[in-house]
Amino acid sequence: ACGSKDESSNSGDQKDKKKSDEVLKIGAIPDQSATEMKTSMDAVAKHLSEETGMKVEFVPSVDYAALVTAFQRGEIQLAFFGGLTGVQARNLVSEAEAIAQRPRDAEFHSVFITQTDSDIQSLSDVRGKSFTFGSESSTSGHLMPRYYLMKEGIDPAKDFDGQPNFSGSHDTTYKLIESGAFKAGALNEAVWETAVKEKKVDTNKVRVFYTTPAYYDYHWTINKVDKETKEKVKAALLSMTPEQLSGLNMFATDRFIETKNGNYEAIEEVAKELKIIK
Amino acid sequence: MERTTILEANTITKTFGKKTALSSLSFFIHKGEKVALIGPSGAGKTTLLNTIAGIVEPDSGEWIVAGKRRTDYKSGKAFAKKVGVIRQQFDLVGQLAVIHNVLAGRLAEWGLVKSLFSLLFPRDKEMAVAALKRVGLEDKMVEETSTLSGGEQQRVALARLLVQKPEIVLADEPVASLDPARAEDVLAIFSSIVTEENQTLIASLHSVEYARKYFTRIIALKDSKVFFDLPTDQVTDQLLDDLYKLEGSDGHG
Amino acid sequence: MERTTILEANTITKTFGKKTALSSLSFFIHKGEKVALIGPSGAGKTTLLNTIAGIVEPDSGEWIVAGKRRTDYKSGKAFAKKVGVIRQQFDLVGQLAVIHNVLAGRLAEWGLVKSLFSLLFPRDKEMAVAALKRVGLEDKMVEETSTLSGGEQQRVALARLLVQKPEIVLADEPVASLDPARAEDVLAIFSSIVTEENQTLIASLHSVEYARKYFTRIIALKDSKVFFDLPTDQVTDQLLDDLYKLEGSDGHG
Amino acid sequence: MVRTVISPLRKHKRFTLTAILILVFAWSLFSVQWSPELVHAGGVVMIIEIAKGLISPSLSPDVLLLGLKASWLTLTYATAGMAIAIVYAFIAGVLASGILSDGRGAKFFSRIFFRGILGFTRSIHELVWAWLFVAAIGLSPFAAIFALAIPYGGILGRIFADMLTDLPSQPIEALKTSGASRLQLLFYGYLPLVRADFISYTMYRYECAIRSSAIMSFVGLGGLGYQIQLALADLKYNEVWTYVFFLILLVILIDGWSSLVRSAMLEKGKKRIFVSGRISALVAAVLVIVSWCYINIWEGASLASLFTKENALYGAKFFGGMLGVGEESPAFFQAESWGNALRMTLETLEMSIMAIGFATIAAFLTVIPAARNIADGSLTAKRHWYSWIVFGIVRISYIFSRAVPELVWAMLIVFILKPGLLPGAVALALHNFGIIGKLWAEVIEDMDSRPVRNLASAGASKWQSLFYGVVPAVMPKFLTYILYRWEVIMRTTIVVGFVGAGGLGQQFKLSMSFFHYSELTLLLICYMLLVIIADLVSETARKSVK
Ligand SMILES: Nc1ncnc2c1ncn2[C@@H]1O[C@H](COP(=O)(O)OP(=O)(O)OP(=O)(O)O)[C@@H](O)[C@H]1O
Ligand SMILES: Nc1ncnc2c1ncn2[C@@H]1O[C@H](COP(=O)(O)OP(=O)(O)OP(=O)(O)O)[C@@H](O)[C@H]1O
Ligand SMILES: [Mg+2]
Ligand SMILES: [Mg+2]
Repeated sequence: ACGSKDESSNSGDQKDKKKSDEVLKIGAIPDQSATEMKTSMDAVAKHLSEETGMKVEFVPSVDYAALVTAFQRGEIQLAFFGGLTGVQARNLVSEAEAIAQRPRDAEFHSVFITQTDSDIQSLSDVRGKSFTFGSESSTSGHLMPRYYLMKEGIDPAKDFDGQPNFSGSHDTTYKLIESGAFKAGALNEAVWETAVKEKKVDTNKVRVFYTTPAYYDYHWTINKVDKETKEKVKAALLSMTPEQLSGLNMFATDRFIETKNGNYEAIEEVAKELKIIK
Repeated sequence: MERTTILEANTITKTFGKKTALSSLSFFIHKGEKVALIGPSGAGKTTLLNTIAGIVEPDSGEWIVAGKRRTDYKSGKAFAKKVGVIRQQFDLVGQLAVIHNVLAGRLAEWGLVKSLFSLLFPRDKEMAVAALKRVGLEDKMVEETSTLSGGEQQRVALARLLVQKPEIVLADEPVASLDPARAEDVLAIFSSIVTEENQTLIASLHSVEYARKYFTRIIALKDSKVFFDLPTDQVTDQLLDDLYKLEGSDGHG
Repeated sequence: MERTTILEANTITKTFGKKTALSSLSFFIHKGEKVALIGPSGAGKTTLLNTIAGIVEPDSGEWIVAGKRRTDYKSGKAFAKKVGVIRQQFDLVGQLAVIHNVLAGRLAEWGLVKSLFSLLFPRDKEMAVAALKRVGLEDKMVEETSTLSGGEQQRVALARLLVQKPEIVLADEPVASLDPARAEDVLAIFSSIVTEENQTLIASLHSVEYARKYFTRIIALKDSKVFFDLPTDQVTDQLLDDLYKLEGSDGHG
Repeated sequence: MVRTVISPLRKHKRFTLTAILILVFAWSLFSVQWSPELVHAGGVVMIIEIAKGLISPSLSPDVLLLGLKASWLTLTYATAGMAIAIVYAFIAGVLASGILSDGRGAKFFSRIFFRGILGFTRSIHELVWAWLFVAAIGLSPFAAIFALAIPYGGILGRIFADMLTDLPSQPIEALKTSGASRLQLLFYGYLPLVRADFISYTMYRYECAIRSSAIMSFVGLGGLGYQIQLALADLKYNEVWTYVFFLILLVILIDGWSSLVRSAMLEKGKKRIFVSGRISALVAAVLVIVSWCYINIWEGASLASLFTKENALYGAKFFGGMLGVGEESPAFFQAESWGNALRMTLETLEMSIMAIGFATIAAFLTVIPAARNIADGSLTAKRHWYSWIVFGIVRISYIFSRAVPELVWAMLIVFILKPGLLPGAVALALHNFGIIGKLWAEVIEDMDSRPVRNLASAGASKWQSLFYGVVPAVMPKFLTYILYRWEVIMRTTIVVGFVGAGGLGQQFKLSMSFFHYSELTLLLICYMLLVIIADLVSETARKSVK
């Protein structure tokens, strides 16, 4: 009785074409405070829309894997992935391509934090303590910290006080340490620095006790689209000015630079070693 | 009185596990007779009626209904024209309106579509109205059956029988749980309907008094056997005392 | 026969909405009397018994029980020593063993701890055994009550009364739904217990026959009023016919 | 003679079962190493933070508006899902009851076959269905709707079939003897007889569907759960509670409606039933139509768009992945993975037993004052001025406890308790405590009051009446409900695992995050095994106490 308005125009290629003509859906892994992501991603969407003439829309996501799946299904055309999720996504969609990153992403670090008054001084001290990662799919909140823990001879499945927790996001991680819920945790260095700068975390209570060596991390990946669109989007991202980016806490950067798929081979190696990618 | 045999029990036997409910019963019932089945609890009255109605299958023996073996009635509909059953109020679908419970007596005549349609717009309404008038309930036609009193529900079941018009009517304790006045009331209507329509009636009863007053013949069951089978006027008080006497095994201090 | 008044109805009135169940009833009952309450369905028999037992509060009027106003009995325990109630088998807790249902008659005497303990290791067991012997059920002591037959359950309820030993026994249709033999059996035991223990019995009944056989006095209720109140031997068939006669309003075709 | 042997055995059975249940519960407690360290060092701080949010929920217009929108979405998904579930349940239920088949063989086959289908569809939790649907048809509202409709249809259908087979046989036999055919029997006998029960059970399930619809967010579908999750990720507890209150309100609304419908059907107030019954039917019809229109038009989702080549492709890829296509050694062929999965399975079992144990204890301690007929003194003929206050408090705690989905409880609990089995068990217990309490209170309210009143008139005090009259009478039903809820909890364990509360669910989430599809298959097999075993055990145990 109640037909849908676009039922007729909904089949096959026609739909695909229409979609890409009409809206470019962008997404990001939900690794930080949702409100901050919304402000930042909306700003990017606005800029992209002005530059490319397309309608650009930010689709929030609640789960890393859900974003990857949506990307695989073509429901998201452009996504700000972490190192690991980017690799996962490009494994699923072979035409997808890493196009831009922040300067810092080439030399990214994770930090390990604990309470100021705790006795943890080095990575090996976390043995026997309670510990929280960020999301399961996070590069800087899980993959690389786990990698460096293993290198130190600590098996997260056995050597902590109880099973390690997955807090879901970097912001949650430092809040959990601050409240004393866990003795130690690992998170993305950029998020940590922003939190310190903006006084969202009380440095009288939390301190960093270890910083990992550098690795490649976050980057923009574009889905299977025609070449013209890809170029337009890439150019638009690279053209974002420090003014436009200032205040966007999610990125904490002043510009985006080029990147390529090959930059993330090391991450893929690590993931394979940890049996996260098979 | 006509002497046509309408119902014949042919060595009917039924056991439940170790318990024998009917042991090799045989008798004839003639058209127009009104037979009361009496006997102590557990004697087999309900089981006997159920084997006629086909609710319980006898272990051996068979019923000859209107000259044809019970098992030879292929369709339920054909059999429903011969035999109708009435028990206590539990026989009605409480959630339906009175008229639909009465019209259920017509289901044997109707196809599926007609019967579905009738749930919205009752068919053969005049028949139902006439039947309800006959039992004094024409004003309760559209009420939900479960809201009626026990006696009224019993009369609704009678109305269904009136609409169904079977040749033989089986009734299992039709007036248990009614008070004396209502019980007599229902039995009086029942008895007069059966006579008018020239039907045959077989009813189980707990009250000997009613059996004497409204029935022409009494079959007493005891321990799964026929204890006596006599015209009403030949039933003595002595026989009845023997019938209901408790056995030693059922003793108390 | 002693002439001590043990129970007095003092203009008891009760209405449910528009329906009057009891209109200004007054009478005396003497110690040792066995009173049958009879009357058509809805006459108010159950309501009357319930006002004595305190299950229904009368709108006005009061009961004087053993010289004291009903409402002046502060504790349920004290009242329970005066008045005991027995109805149909529904009064028993089916999931408990027979012995616990019987011993429930002792709850008025016991504290909480003792009664809880008794659920595991029955106390005052001899009393229960004696009472069960009296009603012929000593072998069923540990069975689950719900597995007993209707007649047996009724006798368990009697055993409870034997243990409770109230001065007045109220019974609401104690033998409805039992077959004639079992009904007489239960009434006979009941009647002899009441006489032996010098108790007073008030029972509602549907069967006039039983009322005549086992009771010393008959109070007939009709339309919420006392229709007659006579010693059993003065009750005539004419009176009974009038009592149960249907009114015109209840007519049928 | 036979009776004297059988009857103590029967009593014995109930007692034995109770003893076994207590022992099993005690065993499950050993799976947790009890120490004060189970609570995070900062757990107390967290509790305070969460409690602060509870007493001062956010009332900002933005949040309220968002809450309202999300509530509407949750309601429409639930309504649309239930509409499909009812159709499915009706058809499959009638067939599974066997009342339409004539011969023995046909009846048997139809029963086994359709009961099997109903059993399979309800054994998988709606959230798992949602995950499978999202993978197959994408983030469409239909993923949520189908995910709801399938297990709910399975549950409704089974209950419907049970109702049809458990009917009093007299009216049906009477109709049969008056010559009704099978289909005529259905419409003149079976349906009118079960109508009231079926409607009231459906209403109760509708309330559950609202909660399930809310948690569909976990796979990325919108609604209240989505907002709760976002607010939790930001640790904005005051907003979390605002959305939770929206959910509670929605549940109370449906609960109120359903008790209105139920009481109208119970009271044979003649005219009034028809009026309120018709209005309810009308409201229900309007709700269903509006929900479907909303989903089709506003959400821009249409059924036709689901059946595209792409969807078929993605679906095939996903399920191919689950079957291990293209993998050298799929997880379900590896002994090591099996060992791991079975360990998780055992943990999950322990979690579910702990959960039902905690919930039972809490409900047992509170249920007596929560029954209306005890509060108003009508059951035990004893009244106290404070009865109604206690009644109110307990009943509100029941509503609160069951209105919040176990998943949301779990998300809160993992902030307080360390990861492991305990937080999952506690979250499940918190949710089921309110359900068991409510069901039990209704058992007490519906019990035959005559024996209890007679005890009172034999001089029993209030507590004596409770232990001699109430407890023995309600115990079999209480046990039945415990077992029945345990089945449900078993199904739900996988869900609390998603948020880090341990067991199979947590592993499921990890495998999902890493796209290890063949592991998913292995875990699902273990999960289904667990559910089927739980159903069998519970059914056998329930039969034995009847
Ligand atoms: N379905 C059954 N399963 C087992 N035993 C049964 C069944 N139906 C009847 N019986 C047994 O068969 C015997 C006869 O039962 P039936 O119901 O025919 O007696 P009845 O004369 O109708 O008794 P009542 O006057 O109490 O109704 C009884 O001993 C009864 O226990
Ligand atoms: N709780 C109640 N609410 C409303 N009306 C009631 C209630 N209890 C009894 N009545 C009405 O009061 C009248 C007397 O009822 P009561 O049960 O005392 O009759 P009774 O003589 O015991 O009848 P029966 O022989 O059928 O048991 C009846 O009209 C009945 O409908
Ligand atoms: Mg019988
Ligand atoms: Mg009465």
